[in-house]
Amino acid sequence: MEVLANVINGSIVFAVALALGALGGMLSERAGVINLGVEGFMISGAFFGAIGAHYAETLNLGGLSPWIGLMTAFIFTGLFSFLYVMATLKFKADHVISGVVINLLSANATFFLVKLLFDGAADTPRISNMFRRINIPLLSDIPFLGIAFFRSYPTTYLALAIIVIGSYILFKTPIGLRVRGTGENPGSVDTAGINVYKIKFWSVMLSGSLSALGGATIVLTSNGNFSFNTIAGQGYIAIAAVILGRWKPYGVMWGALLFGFAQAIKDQIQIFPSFDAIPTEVFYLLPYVITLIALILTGSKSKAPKALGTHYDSSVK
Amino acid sequence: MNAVAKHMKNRNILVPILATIIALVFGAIIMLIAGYNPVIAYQSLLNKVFGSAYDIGEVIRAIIPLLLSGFAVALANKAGLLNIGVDGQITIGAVASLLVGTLVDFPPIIHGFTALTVGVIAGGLWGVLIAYLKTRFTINEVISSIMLNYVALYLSHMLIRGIVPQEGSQRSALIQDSASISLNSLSELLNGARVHWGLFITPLIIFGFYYFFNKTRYGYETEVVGLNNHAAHYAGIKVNRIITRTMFISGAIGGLIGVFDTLGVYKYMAISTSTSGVGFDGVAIALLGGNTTIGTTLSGVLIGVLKYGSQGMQFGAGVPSEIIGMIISLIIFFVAAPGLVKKLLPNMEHTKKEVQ
Amino acid sequence: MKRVEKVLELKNISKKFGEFYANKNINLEIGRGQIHALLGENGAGKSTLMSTVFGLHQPDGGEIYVYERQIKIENPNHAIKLGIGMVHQHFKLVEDFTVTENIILGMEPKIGHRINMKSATKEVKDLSEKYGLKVDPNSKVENLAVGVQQKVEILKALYRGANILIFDEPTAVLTPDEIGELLDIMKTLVAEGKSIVLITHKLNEIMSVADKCTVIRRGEYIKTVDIKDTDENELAQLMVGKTISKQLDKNPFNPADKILEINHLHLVSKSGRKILDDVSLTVHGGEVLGIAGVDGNGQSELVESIVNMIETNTGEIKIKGQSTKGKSIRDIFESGVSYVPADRHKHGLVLDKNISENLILIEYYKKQYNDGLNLKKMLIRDEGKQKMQAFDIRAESEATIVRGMSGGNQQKVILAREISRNPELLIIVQPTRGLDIGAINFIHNQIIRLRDQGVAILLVSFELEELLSLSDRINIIFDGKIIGQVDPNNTNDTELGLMMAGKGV
Amino acid sequence: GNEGGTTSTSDGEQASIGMVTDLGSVNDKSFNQSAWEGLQKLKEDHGYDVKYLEPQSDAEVEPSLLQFVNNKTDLTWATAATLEDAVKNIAETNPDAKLGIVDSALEGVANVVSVSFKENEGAFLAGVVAGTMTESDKVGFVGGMEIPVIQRFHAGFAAGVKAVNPDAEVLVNYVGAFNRVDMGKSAAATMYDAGVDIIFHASGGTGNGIFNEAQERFNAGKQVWVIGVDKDQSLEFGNDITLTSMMKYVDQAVYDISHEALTGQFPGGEVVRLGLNENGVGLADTSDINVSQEVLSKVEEYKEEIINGNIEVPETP
Ligand SMILES: Nc1ncnc2c1ncn2[C@@H]1O[C@H](COP(=O)(O)OP(=O)(O)OP(=O)(O)O)[C@@H](O)[C@H]1O
Ligand SMILES: Nc1ncnc2c1ncn2[C@@H]1O[C@H](COP(=O)(O)OP(=O)(O)OP(=O)(O)O)[C@@H](O)[C@H]1O
Ligand SMILES: [Mg+2]
Ligand SMILES: [Mg+2]
Repeated sequence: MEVLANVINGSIVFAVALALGALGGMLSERAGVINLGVEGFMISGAFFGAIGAHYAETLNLGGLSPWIGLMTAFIFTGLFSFLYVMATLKFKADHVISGVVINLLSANATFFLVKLLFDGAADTPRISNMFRRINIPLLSDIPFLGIAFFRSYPTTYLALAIIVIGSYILFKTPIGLRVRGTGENPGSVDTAGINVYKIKFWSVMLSGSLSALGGATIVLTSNGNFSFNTIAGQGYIAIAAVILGRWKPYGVMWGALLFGFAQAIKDQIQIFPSFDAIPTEVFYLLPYVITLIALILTGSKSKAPKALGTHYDSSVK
Repeated sequence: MNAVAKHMKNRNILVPILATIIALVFGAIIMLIAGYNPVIAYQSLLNKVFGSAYDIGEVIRAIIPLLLSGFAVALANKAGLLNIGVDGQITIGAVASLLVGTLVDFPPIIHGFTALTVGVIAGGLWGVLIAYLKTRFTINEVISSIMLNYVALYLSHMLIRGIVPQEGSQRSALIQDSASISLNSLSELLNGARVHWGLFITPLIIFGFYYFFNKTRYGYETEVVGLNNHAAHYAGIKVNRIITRTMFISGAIGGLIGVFDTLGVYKYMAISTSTSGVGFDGVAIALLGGNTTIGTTLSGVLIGVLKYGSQGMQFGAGVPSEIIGMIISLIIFFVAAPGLVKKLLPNMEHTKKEVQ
Repeated sequence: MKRVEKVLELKNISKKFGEFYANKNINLEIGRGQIHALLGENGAGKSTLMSTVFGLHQPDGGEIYVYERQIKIENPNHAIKLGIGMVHQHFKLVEDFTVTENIILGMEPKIGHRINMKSATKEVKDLSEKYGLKVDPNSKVENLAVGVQQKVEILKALYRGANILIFDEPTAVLTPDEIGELLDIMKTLVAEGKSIVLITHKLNEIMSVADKCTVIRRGEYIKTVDIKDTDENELAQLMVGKTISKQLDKNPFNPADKILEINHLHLVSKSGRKILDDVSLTVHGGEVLGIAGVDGNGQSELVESIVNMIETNTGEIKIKGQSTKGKSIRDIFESGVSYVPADRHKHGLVLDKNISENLILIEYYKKQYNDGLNLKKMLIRDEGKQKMQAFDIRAESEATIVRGMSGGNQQKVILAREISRNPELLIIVQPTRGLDIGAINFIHNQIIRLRDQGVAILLVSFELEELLSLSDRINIIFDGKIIGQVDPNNTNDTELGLMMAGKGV
Repeated sequence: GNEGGTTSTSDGEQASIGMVTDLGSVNDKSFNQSAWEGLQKLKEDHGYDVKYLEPQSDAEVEPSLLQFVNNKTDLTWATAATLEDAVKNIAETNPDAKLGIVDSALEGVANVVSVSFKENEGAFLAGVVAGTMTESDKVGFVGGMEIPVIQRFHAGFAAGVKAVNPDAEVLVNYVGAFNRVDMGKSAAATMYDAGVDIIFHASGGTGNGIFNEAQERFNAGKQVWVIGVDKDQSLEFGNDITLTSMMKYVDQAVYDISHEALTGQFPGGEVVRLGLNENGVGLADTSDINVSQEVLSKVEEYKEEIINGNIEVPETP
């Protein structure tokens, strides 16, 4: 029982980064812009999160540092988001290509910068003030649930907040209606007197920064610094979560949790000696196979925004 | 009409060329800022590429997988599929040919050929798996590809450690000499550069791609499916069958890459923590080449040269290879957004009217 | 201040696409409370002109006056603020949204941060009742018939307080009742003091509601006439620049043997709704069987099941006595069936391929077009040339990409392909939707020619005139049922209209 | 070839040493870095000209080695077992070049010296410490990948634990990656939650996650320990959580052998096996900070036993 609680707790740790990354992907796709660049945005977020927190520490900001890192990631990833906006909106480049570019560029640029800033180092200096699990008073003492849900990192609760608020904005407010409309049929949004370009612009800008929070989370809660392997495919898993979650914030959350669970469970199973017989690779396969199965079970129902990947031009009917 | 055709040609050739030049300049600027000497850097890059017979041979070895990967992706693109699962298909092709190459006893040539064929088919079937998930369960191929890449990787570890392990080493046993597809005599001429059958097979694949789409009915129906699958269905074309067929060929080409690595380059398969990433290079190359025969070929060669040369840059000028990575991504960026190139070079106005 | 009479005035408006003038020095004057028709062939420049007025693109020359004040209309938002509303030819609705969501988009009533759906829904309800535009505010647009969707478009404009309403080919997709309904709505609107620009190809509509009519041809202004002192023939001549005979002379009706036979066809949707309900019909050689019905009553499912594009639950389809069970689409085509689908862009064409490539879409795999592996490019190109000739397809060359062509010419490409396959059964849906009279006549004559040659023709259309002039028999489909059959020679719009609405019989 | 004159390659005057890393950076805080530090010390002490290359893919290894060989570099090191075959090929096609390889038992190639470490012996001592000091009788081993080198660590450690504490349980988790810090952290969390109080790792960068998890628990007032690997990791992660580290003196080995080679007696064709006896492996000098004297003296006893062959340490678990 306690074991299961721990597994859930672990699942959440993995899931949060994915969820944030996925929320970013979801947002831009809701506005009609395919986002294969999530990986790149997460890399950027991890990098800026790391150096942000590091320099904050050198300024003796102590416990504030990880928060600064989070902000740095959010803000400076705007550089890459802006590039993505330029490519996909202004220059009407193919969204998929642009995503590939973002992934390539942010990876190479950040690794290069690490070498540059920290004379040839392969990773950024480790930060001593990382986020710590906080035990929510009272709640964390509830037998099972306490361990499972209420002893987690600030970023967990941040992600949860973003999901709740995000879902509210997307489905209850005018701006949400307009964003969804843009992804479904920009023509109708335009002729309703709304600036489609503006909506896409800000959705994509924010999208990158949200995904960046995911990358930063990995650095600030688990890794403690950034190296060329900090983000190794999580961005693509996040995209899977978007599809699993059918472009809905809560759905995305469940998708991320599923994958996180598959990750956490593999550590748990492995330490039972009784499983020695099973080749370790089986455990490595688990998360991906489980995700595939989940997709098989839900896939057929998932519905992408209709105008996803198209370029809007008011003069073309 | 003729003028139009010409104009199109100019445009298609010009943009990538300009993009490359601009990107290289950007790279130089970055190097200057970072305190490296771009002249020496690019010098040593070229040196590395054309410096010796060995290097020329090795560049070819480096370019082959990139070309094949590019065409594997381009082929799928033509049918409206984004195959970013080439990495997985490479892995499966490699491990399949490895098993045949180590376990069975055949005379030379025949052994190599059998192992090659098996690897190619295995890669193809791995591609079909993606097609099946798409046609049967409507699972987006991008996602299934990514998942299957990991599955392929760990599956290969399992097979290597379980069936053809090498005692005390982090790799499989060596394949038998009879299974080797190296071109030994040529390799000697090139001071040991690892050239293999791919030298002849790759051009065949490229020509095949050209022929398939420019001449055959099968290419035609594949394009129709890619452009408008509703119309294809209305026209009585079995869309799912085309998708499956295309993914088989695409995966088979991916498998071929793995086969060349195993039987032609390494002679064994290592237990590595991640897949090669050549599949993702392929996506970039295909997109850069606009899924055309010439375009994909040129961009494959270009990226191969840059990647291989980056080692020389590190050695000669101490420039980290990430610079090359940045340059490559910039090239793709400029090609994908020709309007930007136009902005950067206003005088080139007429060459780039389109953006659509 | 004095009451303005000219609500909208265009002076010498020009619009270029590249080097090509879509509009050239066009003048237009819309008076308050008037319905002003805008008439012209496909590609004449009507939509372009009105898109300019609506701020979708900027004119390259000329001035726009709204309420006698010159104004540069920056974008749709600006146009809306000026009280201009547009009902677009291709609806601009978010199918995934409810009616209300579509209507309030951009002008959402709020409480705090959130949309006030309650009051929104109420507003929409009131509005729809006020103008007699019956729609359920809460139903999703994707589940609505085209006619209803159009009402949503109109409400969208009215909700934004539009006083100048532009309708771009509003009747192209409507049934007779719906058309009648719409025209009445327009009348109430002008009675309300609103002004309307009506783009249409249909002369009778213009005659029945318009006060004035402006004709443009190949982007140029021709003339503005008062409806009370003109007639259909004059308008037609003004539009095409030459007199055209609307007469179809066809052989006396002598049906040959059964080609198509359908018995008790049933189709039920996943949601359990009856889409086809015990449909039975037959088509003989040398006859045109017209299927009359409001869009969305099962027509498309009916034809798609004939060619096995979709599977029906029960029932039997026979072509030349052969059951089509288990046959592939290709088998069916090979058994002598041609099919002109309703949606050109979705089914009929591969827009990014050129004319000759689209002409072999169905038969590319045959010996005739390939040697087993290679396509016979030369032959294909030559055939393309010939068919462009034979079917009067207007384009630069057979290598022209279809996307840029006008709907009319796109339609001719499909017809050329389907007719030249020498079918014994021709299934043809909405053959002239959105086309001008020239194109319509051409296509109608083609259909008659085939009939006279003994081809069996199943014609599905929403245009009564078309059905009446072409059909030898007309079956009316309603709610998935064939609810009756009439003889075109002794029936009339009203009777048909009633039956199509499920009434009468 | 000529490298534009930037590299003062040894045209006679001063001897030159090259080094090719395995995938990953020369600053990986692991054996690549150790080896490089060895070379840099040589530079300081004897003014040798030293240089390294970081291949970006397996295929680039041979060209990189050859780059040095063609540059008449006097000795070229390859720093990982995975480079074995490449070294072999290059050595055979260039008989008069001198090469060395770390972590490999490549035999009988006249112009290659290979250095292999008896990790199992060092790990045994780590096991002795863990087995004696565990209070829960549960210790953990986290491995990067299930490959021979790592299995030697595993086997030695387990044997050591059993030797001093037969009823102690050794939980094992092979994470499947050498640079997924987040996975390391999750693996550690799972083990600590399962009651483990000491974890020994041989997982490269993945291990950082174990330290991070331990640190977090320490900050939360729960004492858990990590035993570092390869280098003295207490220097990086502090003494709150680092019990000791199992040293692998790659730098020293590279230093000594290189110097020998360049001063005449190149042990070509040999496999230099470095165990406890040769001081190639052992526990960090800083061990006494957290490990009591009696435990350390027990360690010394076992060390003697192993050196004089009374104890045969297994190489596979
Ligand atoms: N976005 C565009 N780019 C280039 N050419 C265009 C564009 N839109 C319209 N055209 C051209 O301008 C001309 C006028 O088009 P428009 O849509 O105004 O015709 P129309 O009168 O509305 O025809 P229809 O009756 O078929 O709707 C056509 O020849 C068309 O090819
Ligand atoms: N982007 C464009 N480029 C060139 N021509 C265009 C473009 N958009 C529309 N047109 C042309 O403008 C004219 C009017 O367009 P429209 O969409 O009204 O087609 P249509 O002829 O009315 O057929 P339908 O209304 O049935 O689609 C047509 O000739 C169409 O081909
Ligand atoms: Mg129009
Ligand atoms: Mg039209």
